[in-house]
Amino acid sequence: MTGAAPGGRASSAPLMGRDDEPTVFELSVPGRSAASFRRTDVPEWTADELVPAEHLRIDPAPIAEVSERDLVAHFTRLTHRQYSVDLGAYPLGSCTMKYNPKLCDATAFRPGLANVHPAAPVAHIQGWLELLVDLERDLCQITGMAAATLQPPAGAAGELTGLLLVRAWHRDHPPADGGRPRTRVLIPDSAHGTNPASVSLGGYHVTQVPSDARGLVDVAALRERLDDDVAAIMLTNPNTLGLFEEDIVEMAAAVHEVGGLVYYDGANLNAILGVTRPGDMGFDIVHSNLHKTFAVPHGGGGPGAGPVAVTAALAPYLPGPRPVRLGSDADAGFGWEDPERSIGRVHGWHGNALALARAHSYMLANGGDGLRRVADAAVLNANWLRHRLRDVYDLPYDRVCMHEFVASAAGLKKRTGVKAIDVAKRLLEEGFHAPTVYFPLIVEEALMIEPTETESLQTLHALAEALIRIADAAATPEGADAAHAAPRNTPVGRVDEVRAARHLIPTWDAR
Amino acid sequence: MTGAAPGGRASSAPLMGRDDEPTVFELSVPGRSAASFRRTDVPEWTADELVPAEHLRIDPAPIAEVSERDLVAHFTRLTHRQYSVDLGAYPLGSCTMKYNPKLCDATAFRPGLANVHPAAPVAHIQGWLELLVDLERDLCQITGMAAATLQPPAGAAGELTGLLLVRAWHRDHPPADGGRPRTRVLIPDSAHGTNPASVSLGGYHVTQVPSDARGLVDVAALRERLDDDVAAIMLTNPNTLGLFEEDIVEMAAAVHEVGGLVYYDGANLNAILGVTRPGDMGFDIVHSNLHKTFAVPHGGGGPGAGPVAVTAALAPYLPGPRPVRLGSDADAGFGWEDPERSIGRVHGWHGNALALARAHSYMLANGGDGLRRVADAAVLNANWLRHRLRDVYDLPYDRVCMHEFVASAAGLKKRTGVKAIDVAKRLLEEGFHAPTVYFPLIVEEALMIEPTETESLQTLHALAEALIRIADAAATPEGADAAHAAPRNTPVGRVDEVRAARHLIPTWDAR
Amino acid sequence: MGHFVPHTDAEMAEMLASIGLSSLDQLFAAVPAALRLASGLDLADGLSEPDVLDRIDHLAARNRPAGRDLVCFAGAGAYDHDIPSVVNALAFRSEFVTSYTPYQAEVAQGVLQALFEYQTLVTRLTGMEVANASLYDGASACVEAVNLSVAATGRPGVWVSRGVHPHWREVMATFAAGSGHELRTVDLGADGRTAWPATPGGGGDGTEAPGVLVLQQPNYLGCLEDVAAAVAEARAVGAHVVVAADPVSLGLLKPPGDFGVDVVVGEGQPFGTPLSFGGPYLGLFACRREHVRRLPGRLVGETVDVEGRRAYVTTLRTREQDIRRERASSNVCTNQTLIAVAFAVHLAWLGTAGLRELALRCARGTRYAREALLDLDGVEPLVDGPVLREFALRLPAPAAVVVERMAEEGFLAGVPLGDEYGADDTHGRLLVAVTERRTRAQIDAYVAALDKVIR
Amino acid sequence: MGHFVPHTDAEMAEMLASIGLSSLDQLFAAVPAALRLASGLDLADGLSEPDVLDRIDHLAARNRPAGRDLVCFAGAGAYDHDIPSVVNALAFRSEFVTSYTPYQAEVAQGVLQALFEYQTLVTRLTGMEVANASLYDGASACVEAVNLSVAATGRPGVWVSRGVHPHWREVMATFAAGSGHELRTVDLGADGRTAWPATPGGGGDGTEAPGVLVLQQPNYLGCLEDVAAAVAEARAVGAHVVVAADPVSLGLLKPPGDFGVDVVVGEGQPFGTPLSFGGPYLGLFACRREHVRRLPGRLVGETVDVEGRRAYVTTLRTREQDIRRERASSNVCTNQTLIAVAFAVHLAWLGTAGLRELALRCARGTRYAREALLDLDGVEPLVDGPVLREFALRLPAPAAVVVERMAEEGFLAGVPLGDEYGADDTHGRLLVAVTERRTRAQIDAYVAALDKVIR
Ligand SMILES: Cc1ncc(COP(=O)(O)O)c(C=O)c1O
Ligand SMILES: Cc1ncc(COP(=O)(O)O)c(C=O)c1O
Repeated sequence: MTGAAPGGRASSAPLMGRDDEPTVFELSVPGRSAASFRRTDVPEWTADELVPAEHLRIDPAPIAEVSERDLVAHFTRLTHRQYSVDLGAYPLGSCTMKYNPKLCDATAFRPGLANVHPAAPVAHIQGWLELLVDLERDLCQITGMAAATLQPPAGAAGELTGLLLVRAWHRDHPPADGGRPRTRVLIPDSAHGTNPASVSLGGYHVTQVPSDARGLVDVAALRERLDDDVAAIMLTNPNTLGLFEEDIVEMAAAVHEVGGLVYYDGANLNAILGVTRPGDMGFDIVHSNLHKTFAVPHGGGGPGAGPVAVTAALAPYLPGPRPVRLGSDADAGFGWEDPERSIGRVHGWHGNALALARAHSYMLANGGDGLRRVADAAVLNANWLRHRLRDVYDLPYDRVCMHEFVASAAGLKKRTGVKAIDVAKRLLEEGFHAPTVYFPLIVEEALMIEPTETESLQTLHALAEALIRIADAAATPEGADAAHAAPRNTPVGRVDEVRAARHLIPTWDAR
Repeated sequence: MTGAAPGGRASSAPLMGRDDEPTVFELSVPGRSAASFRRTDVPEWTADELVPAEHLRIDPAPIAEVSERDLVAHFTRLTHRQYSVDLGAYPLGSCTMKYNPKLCDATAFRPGLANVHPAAPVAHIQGWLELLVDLERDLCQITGMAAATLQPPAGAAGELTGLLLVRAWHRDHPPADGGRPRTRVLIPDSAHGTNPASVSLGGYHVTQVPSDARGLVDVAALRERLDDDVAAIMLTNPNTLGLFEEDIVEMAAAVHEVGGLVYYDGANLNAILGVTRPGDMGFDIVHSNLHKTFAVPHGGGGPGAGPVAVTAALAPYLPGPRPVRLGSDADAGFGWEDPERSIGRVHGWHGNALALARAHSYMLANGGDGLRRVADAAVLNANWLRHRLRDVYDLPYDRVCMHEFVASAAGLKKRTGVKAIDVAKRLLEEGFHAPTVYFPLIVEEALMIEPTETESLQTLHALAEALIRIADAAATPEGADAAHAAPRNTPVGRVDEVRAARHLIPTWDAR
Repeated sequence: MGHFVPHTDAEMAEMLASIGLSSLDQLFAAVPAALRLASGLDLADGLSEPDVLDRIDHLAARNRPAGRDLVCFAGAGAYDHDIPSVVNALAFRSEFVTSYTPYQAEVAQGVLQALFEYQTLVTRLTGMEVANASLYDGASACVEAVNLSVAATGRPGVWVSRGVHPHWREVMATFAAGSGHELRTVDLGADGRTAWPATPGGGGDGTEAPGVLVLQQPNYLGCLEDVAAAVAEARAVGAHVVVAADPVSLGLLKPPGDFGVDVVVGEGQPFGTPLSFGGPYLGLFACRREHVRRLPGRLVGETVDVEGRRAYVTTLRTREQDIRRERASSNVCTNQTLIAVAFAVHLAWLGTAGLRELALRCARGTRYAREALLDLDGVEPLVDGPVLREFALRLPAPAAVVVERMAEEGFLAGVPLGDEYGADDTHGRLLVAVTERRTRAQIDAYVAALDKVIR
Repeated sequence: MGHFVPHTDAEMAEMLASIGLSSLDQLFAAVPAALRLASGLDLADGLSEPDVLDRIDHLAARNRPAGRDLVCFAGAGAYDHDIPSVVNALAFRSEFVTSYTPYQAEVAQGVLQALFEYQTLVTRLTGMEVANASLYDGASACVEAVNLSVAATGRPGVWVSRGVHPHWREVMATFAAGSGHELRTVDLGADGRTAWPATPGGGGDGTEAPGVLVLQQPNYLGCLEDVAAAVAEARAVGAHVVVAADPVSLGLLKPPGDFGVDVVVGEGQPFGTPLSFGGPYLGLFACRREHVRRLPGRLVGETVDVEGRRAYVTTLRTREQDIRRERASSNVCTNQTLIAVAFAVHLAWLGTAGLRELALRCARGTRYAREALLDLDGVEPLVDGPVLREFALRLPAPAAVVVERMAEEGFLAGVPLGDEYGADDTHGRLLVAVTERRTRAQIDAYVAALDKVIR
């Protein structure tokens, strides 16, 4: 018998036992296999006959050698070691971990969508094109913009697309005096990390704008940084503190005044659906995270979709080809069109199409009224929870928030030694996913909490109780110790991150 | 706030926490709802306008009032509290808990199968009829019979169908001397409980036949019980001890001699696929448990399918309507036919059709050669495991077995006080489902173990190690105590069955 | 082939050796040589996964499923309802699909709790006190109900309304051959309701008092039965009443429990299960608590574990065949648990208001369609009683022909009614069902097509 | 509508009251009045679930998916492979689908371990040492590889073979506008391989030495490239080599790692992902260990928990944008984890022998189809090199017209090639792919149809 691990033993935590789950490589036995191939009656030439010797692999690529039964058991057990929205609340700030309706899954599995080749001729893809055109129209309506590209596969990709739009715009609108091209993009200190990273990839330099005591962009500081070297400003509104940038109109105008463009990071769009629109605030470019606001599931890290919508002035720069309705006639059909001054493709094909279809179904299901109710409930939930926690955690910006709020464990830490990360780990023990911690960077020991609209009052209540219990328990030395030792009822205990980085084991073969 | 339980809290065991999972009723909040209905534009008459007052419900039926999100979370968490083949080995003797290939699931979800109305005209169901005809043909080939009904929805239903066939046969073949109708059916003492229960429902009386020291039917005792009052004998072969009834030909002949029929309980067919056939052994009626041998998943208790195949002589008695090929021409098409002397319908429609389709895919995937390999591996696995355990557990019938074997914890119990049930519960702690316990009734402290062919050698090895560890540990008082206290790492600990029966709470409202 | 056997040939050899055998054939030494298949099974060779699915697709393509191309107005016990996506997403999770009957409760709380919730839902729907964890289908549930009632009353007479689904009555007749029950079919009146004999038993007509009366609500022709009347009749002679109730209708109708019936059975397909060519469906079974020891099949009860935590377990197991054997309340072992879970998910998704709304929408569509159809020349009601989701028509052409022609127009027009509902050479009889899926546009198109087809 | 918001109106009112507000509008007091949408969004009203799915079905019916009615011979970076049922059954379990990036490792071991296994599989396939946890698609992986190489070599010159997918080159060009990379396209020779300039940099042609050479294997025309030659050229000037490798081909071909390339990228779609109208697909990214600190995206590493149990966690996080911000190795945050899980399941299902068999079957079908097509009058090879799963033809009619006519015959004939591959007024250029799904009968029918169509 090979020393392979037993695929049929379910002793890995949590259903029974506290063992590791063996890797698929440990389950492998030479010669074992699950594969089967269809009968084709094609002549059975050998590899030697088909591939010149200098190209041919000598040994087959070592994959894994498992039975279908063991493969199924292995991955099924892995799912039992994984938290998810479908198991419970996931109040990760900035991530909008709402319930992902099953009807959107059903959409994504329709063979008439899923089995279409991306290079199929236009006559074969009329349904897809119409879907994309409809989605673009609805996104423009929601954001208050004129046109959009659906290609960017995630928020960060949308940001970079936006910055390339900024670049192309400025290329075509050089300083009247023939001066040098703009080099800087302004970003608030509360911004998400993708913003500055995208700025660099867009070929710009980051200039940080501080927040003021209100937790909003410091308008005076912003003005100080404005000159004709500024290509754009990137903002999210509500910002990452969950606060609405009340001076947004003034800020946008100020940036426009120096010839800069105003970019909207749509990660927080959920809060303002049907309430207000980035376009009306003065934004020129808006990306949306469909995997947040529009319920595309996060898939353990992706895929998402990050369409970018723009004003009419910027529309000619959008990536191409774009799906378009061919004329105003209802039967005119749909086709592709390359925008006049397109920055070019930003995706190998047409973006994360099936994710776009999911988002489209979600929007159809909600409609205008439903989306507004989403915003109402998301904001109400956040405020209710903020209220419940205000006596227990520090709330550096304790006023009506939007879809999320940022609490701080700084006081708790000072009093008890229990930090934000400990609160997070204790919350796992209580049956909830943790909030986002240590972000935004401007709040010490930040606990960024976004309940989303799909959690009920009862769930919020339980979550609040748990957070209060955690803080209360931290007051005793045993309680504080327990918090440091948390979590203890999860498939594994607290994980050694330092060791992972110091003794890097990135693959099974590197052990 | 209503006192409803929080749907978004995942603290029920096992992923995090050790709480109960609230019922869907506890998650309910008046007025909450997940439902939505399509737009139909049908006039919106009120209930009063549609239903006479004397029929109309006064209050709506109280169901549950949950959001879709909470519903999803609730049922998803329930699945985390449930063991399954897809999580690990399930060596339940007599149950043939093999891996259920995912391709068979894919079959059952084909809209062209799943959305067909059972009363659709024959022209609409040619594909279904062909599938059923093919399946019947293959089942007949496998069992060595002439024709089959696919209507019985489970093994027990098949048994009763078989007994009604017996009854109809004898009605048409009365004693030459005009004597009284036969009243008895013979059943070995090792038989499954459905056999005697079915006999009663078939209007017969059970006469039990003892097993001999070999663990086989005592042929002499059988002969003693044979006379012209015997309508039939019901046997499974291999029998429930996992042993092949070596005298089957002789036994069948003896029963035939007195005019009785010979019924095959196909629960154990897995062992002999492609090796030998009930028809060749002398059986007249054979039911198959497609949810055992042919990988229809058990669904937490069902649905299954229990087709009954018969000799040519009995074919005219089969339930109708039967799917048939209309003539020998390849394009002749398919239709329904009522057997000449049919006992009538045994199912509201055509049996568990989608389960039949699953089994058909499984047979197609395996083919004749594959099914034989199933038997080989199933029997090999059982024997390998029997060997590994022979020094640790009693093996009342320790010789080459078929697909399963029955060990006994009688010696262990005597030595340590640890019983079969304790072994079972300890095995849960070790990451395996338990074997069948206390069945068959003729073995004390029975542990009936059927590994099935889809478990690997590595899994068998781990299972053996676990069973040996359990027995070894029982030798110490602490070990024995641990066994009595098992399981301790499962979502709930040992369950109080006595209380459940004494203080019956069959519904949430009965609490 | 055998893609599902993990063993390599080397492992098989090693395993054989370790148990002292040298060939696989030796494993089967106990099988007499004469019984061994000389040349294996005469079956086709195994197919790869894609080849199997191609074959299945080939077969599926030769069916005409209900859908866009064949708009379904057929019912007769199998209904074309919308099934929300959550049903497949939840009920078909592999833990539910690939687990066995919950024999080891400690690792089966998922299935057990789901069944406990299902049982509760069935009692709430029907107004009864106890429900089991499912039976095979409506027909088998009806048989089991009769078995219970006959055993309880000690009287073998079973009076069955002709309004009970003909297939169910056939199944009852089939099984009566074993149980010895004496079935008598009771006709419907012109109002579409069962016309129970005036003096059931003990009367001048020489019949014995029945043990049980069985009726369906709404009945096979779609008409609402007078349950109270049946109960009154039965009570007069100490008989049980079994009602086969459509679960959708219970969204609007008074629950049978309110009338004091003994057993309520039903076909659970409308919640969570597609048409499925007739199976697997779901036998609903609920009864009064006093009958619980005769309950067929499995029953889940709430209890506690050793630490006092709430837990669920199958209970009153001494009724069951594996313990009681020939004296068991039923022979049922494998049931339809998974379908019961789907039922529970669908019903919970609907919720209290949604269930009512669903029933209301069916009733509205039914009325709209029925009125429009009766406006057609030559189309008449077969019976007159009030209906809910289904109704019977008399047509100027044979029903089978109408169904055939309507299929060309893109409709599954309904289910032809058998001769027992009024054989008549010049007219056809068709049972038409309208669920909440049917839009006004579809109904209008159906009516127009029928008008064309019967000319 | 809003079927996904659980709150009843009463609860909303109660919640508002408990935080001292009296209307929902007050929640938005911070939004200046001038910015408030007066009359809501101008969108259609919300639809019920079945209405949404009807609309989707309506749209889907206006597409022609690959399948029985349109047998797919198109590739060009998107391939029609058989996907075993296990992929959907496992990768799309809701724990994988509805979880976030594994920030809390203790409750994310499922995703983390799956990614660890994925990373291992990618390194085994490519012969590299480290792989990340996925990027958006092949094109974006290629861009990231170039970013890494330019940063590592400090030289902005990027020489890209014309054999790299045209869309990928377009994407590289788009992003080069920001990064300032200097792209130069290197032509293919008549043998279908990249004809690298004899003296790459420092030569007499005034070009600077490039930082990186980028080629695709097999290339866009399906031809096998000489990776060793590219590496030799690059090494001579201290440049990196990035190979965009098709993962299926790696079942038969020498892994790029064996040639000492720096980064291997690829499009992971062929394993586990249907054609999907082009997305979500999967960017494969693997490199040598020395480059790990420049690795874009997430990386999962093995470690232990406090009790010493094996555990997985995202690691070397200081490369990432949320920590390193404008100096991050990349801006990628959300990636394609779920698609990576599907890839891992499919590949593990195939296994070592199965992967080789799959590649072999593609190569066989390709050879069979290519030979038969080249036998047709007027059909010629566009280039001559050895191929594996795809090949380019010169046809006597414009490719778009051929594709259109072939669609009437039931085939998606292939993907027309752009002018850069030999513009020519009288001939068409078509790229044809043959996967293991294509039977001899389908290929024969395709050849016959093409013969008819080009006449
Ligand atoms: C505020 C903010 N901006 C941008 C992003 C980046 O989006 P993505 O992860 O889709 O690239 C995120 C997501 O984490 C975010 O929260
Ligand atoms: C030997 C034997 N006979 C009959 C049966 C009854 O089959 P079913 O549960 O399908 O009714 C079983 C199943 O448990 C069995 O093991």
